[in-house]
Amino acid sequence: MQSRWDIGEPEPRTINKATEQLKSELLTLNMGPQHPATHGVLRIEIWTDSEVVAHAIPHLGYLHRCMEKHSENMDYRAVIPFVDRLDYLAAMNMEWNYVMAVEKMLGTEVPRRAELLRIMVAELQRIGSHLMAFGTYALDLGAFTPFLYAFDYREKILRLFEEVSGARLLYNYYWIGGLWNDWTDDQLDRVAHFCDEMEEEAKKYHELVSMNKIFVERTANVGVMSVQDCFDFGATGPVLRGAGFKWDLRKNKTYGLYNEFDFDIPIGTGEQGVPGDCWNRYIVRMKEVVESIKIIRQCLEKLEPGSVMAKVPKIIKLPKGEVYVRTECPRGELGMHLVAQEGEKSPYRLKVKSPCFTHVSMLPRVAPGQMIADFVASVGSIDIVLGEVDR
Amino acid sequence: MNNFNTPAPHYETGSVKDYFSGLYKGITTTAKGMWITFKYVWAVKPVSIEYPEVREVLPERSRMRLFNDVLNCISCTQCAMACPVDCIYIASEKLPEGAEIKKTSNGQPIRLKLTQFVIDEALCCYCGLCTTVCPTECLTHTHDYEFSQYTIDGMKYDYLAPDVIAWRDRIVK
Amino acid sequence: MHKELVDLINSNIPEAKAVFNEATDPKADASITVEASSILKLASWLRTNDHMPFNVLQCISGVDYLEYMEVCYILAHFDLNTPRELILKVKLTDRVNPNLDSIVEVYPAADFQERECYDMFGVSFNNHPDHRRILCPDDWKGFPLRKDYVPAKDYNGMLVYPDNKMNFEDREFIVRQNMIKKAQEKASES
Amino acid sequence: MQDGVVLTTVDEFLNWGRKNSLWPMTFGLACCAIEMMATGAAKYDLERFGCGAFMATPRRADMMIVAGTVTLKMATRVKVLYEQMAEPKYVISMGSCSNKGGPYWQWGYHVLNGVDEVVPVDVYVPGCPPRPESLIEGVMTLQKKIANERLLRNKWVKHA
Repeated sequence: MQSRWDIGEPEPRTINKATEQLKSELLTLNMGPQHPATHGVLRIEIWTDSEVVAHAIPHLGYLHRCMEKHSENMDYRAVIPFVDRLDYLAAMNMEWNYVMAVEKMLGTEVPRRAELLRIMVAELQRIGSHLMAFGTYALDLGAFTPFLYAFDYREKILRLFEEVSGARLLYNYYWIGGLWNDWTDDQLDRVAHFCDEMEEEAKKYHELVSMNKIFVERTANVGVMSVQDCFDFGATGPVLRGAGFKWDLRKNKTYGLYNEFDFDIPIGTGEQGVPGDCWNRYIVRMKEVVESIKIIRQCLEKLEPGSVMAKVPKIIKLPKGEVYVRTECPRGELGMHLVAQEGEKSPYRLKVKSPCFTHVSMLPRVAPGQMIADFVASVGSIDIVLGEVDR
Repeated sequence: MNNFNTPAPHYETGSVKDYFSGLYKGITTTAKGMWITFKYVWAVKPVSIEYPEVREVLPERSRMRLFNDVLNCISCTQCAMACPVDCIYIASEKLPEGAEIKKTSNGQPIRLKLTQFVIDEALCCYCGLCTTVCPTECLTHTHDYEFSQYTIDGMKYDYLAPDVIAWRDRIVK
Repeated sequence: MHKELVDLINSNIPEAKAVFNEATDPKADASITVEASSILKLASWLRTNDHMPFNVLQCISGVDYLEYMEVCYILAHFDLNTPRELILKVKLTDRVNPNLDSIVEVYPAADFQERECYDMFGVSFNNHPDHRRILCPDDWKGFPLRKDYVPAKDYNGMLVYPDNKMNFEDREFIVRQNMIKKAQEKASES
Repeated sequence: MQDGVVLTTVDEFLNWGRKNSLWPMTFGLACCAIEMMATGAAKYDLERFGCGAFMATPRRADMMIVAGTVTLKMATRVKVLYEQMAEPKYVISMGSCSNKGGPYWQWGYHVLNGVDEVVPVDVYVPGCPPRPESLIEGVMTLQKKIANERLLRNKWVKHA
């Protein structure tokens, strides 16, 4: 006899006429100024079509501290603390760029030991900044322990900087004409010791996070930015190198004494996923940490005693003219356009070309078609620091 | 699927083999990561510093609160001009004619009588530019960082006040 | 590099009237000044030509020289064997409503840079996709980075310069005020 | 009710419980946020004071550490976030920028001189950025302030 469950071929689902006319609409979400995943005060207005991002509009300016207006009213030395506060995770690189611009106009000859120490300190700061990027990126994707590991090693770098310059985060250590004070041999040994520890640590991070299946699932093939996109939007640094274009100012337009060092430039080769996705940008940063360790070691060998500060006039007055200086910062290529008037104590105009500013402008092109969780991963992968975006 | 021409998210649906290899890889890589963290139970000395009981010794050049040893100050206002934030307020007046000229510790004559020396620590950005231009090295950064206040005016330090001068023997060697 | 580029520009786009201005000091950078109206045509030519292409727009920085305003387009060529960079200047004389053509179709990077140039200097860019202020709030009055900008005392209810925080009673003693007063007296006597 | 022994001990007990579980809100604005994260990390552990759990939403937070420069565009958001927090709520202003405008007070046309223009501040922590230890000392001064609060007595005793 026919069983109770045997009702033959079930009819297809019927759509009620009334629901035919129901119009669905886009929902606006505010990944607002206060949001754990926006690395600061960046507000992204996301128009979502049921969990898929239709389009995203970044709103900036929540940390606009009018640094360029300040630099027009301060004398040349007093601008350095404000340049520190641009990208507060890589303060040394910011100072170096500004100081190099002023020295280029002033024509001072920086002693060799200062030039070598500048490279060493900038590379140490690059490791610290990449550690921060690694820690917060893992935090964005839900893993809390890498954040603690990264900050444990960042504290070691901050301790070294505090012994030399006096501050933990914003140093005012690069001066026009050299450095504020010198490294003693004991501190240099500790740097060498730190490099050895950091090498093992980088391997450990590789096992802990880079090869973790969940991390790879969340970041491979997500937020792909091709090389052409990067050229369109002027993206530089780990974003451009993650897309597979071997462009690093330390090699292509050498400044300082970088031509005496041999290190190679890691690019996104697409081990996991496609070159240009979040994972490749992340792995380029991790490989850069290893390269920076190489540079620091070579720097320690090349160091020989000498003075650290060149002779600089008491009140600095630059000749009339303008200069645009670019350096390779952990987040990308920072450029400073310094315009100086004859006989004035303060810069006439200082425009800072910030790499993160261009990276944020790429988000509207990456966002459509991503799930919100993937969008959080791509925002985290371009490693934004809002002090530099909003200046 | 959606009528706002938002591109659908692309997900490649793997085969059954991918499913199981993904499952295996997921378990092994997470286990390897957890093993690394588990080793910290016995392999690593604890990192954290119990702050109120254990205080880390600050390095010698550490730039915390400012202190001005007013006995050595020749009120030359170099620091007020070098400060990028203008948070140092100095006032001095002529010494009366007959007064004897005192000397600072490193022998410079004090020709002006310092009447006001106030630093607004709430504005100060602790950059250290003032301590480098001070000719008599009387303005220095001390190492005490524990001075949070309930009111904002508590942070304007008048270095001529007796209780602030009293710090002198603790700070000036 | 600059002279060669100036001849190339003048031959390909005559109305650009490119002028090579020598660096005023051997240590400073040289630049090229171009006609304001031809900026869009020049940008598309600069990006696509095969003699001296520039495939990346680094930044657009405005400079206010009080008599005229200058917008510097800083371009770069990301290429492993011939890296180049160029400062392209455009002079704008009228300060009330200076405007330029937007080059967002050629360099999408110009989108944010132009909005910042508008926000800070008031240079409006026609047919820009999203012509809003980028750093200051949308209802901000005045263009902050102009030399004659006077900052507003308060902004919808919030005091930017509250008196009790300006340490006025300490500032009477401040050295700079005395120096400025002395300078003014000397100026008024002479 | 009078201001007797019973109410005082109950108040003290509640204050003891509240001061040892101050949950801060993740509200990092600028450089001080990095020092706040360093305080939350392993070396200078804020968790030992019961306030390590950084809450993302203001609803579940008791304390707001304003860490960084409060610009005018952000000030209205700070006010909204403060109002969304549940009573009793406390504010620590961390760093010179949120105390009194810091390095940006003179020429910063877009910077609010001091966060106490928009939210009532309990403790000001000086420094630019303050060391993690000085932030912990700031949290301890806030705990001292909470320890002798009179929340119950103010509410029930007529002539408090």
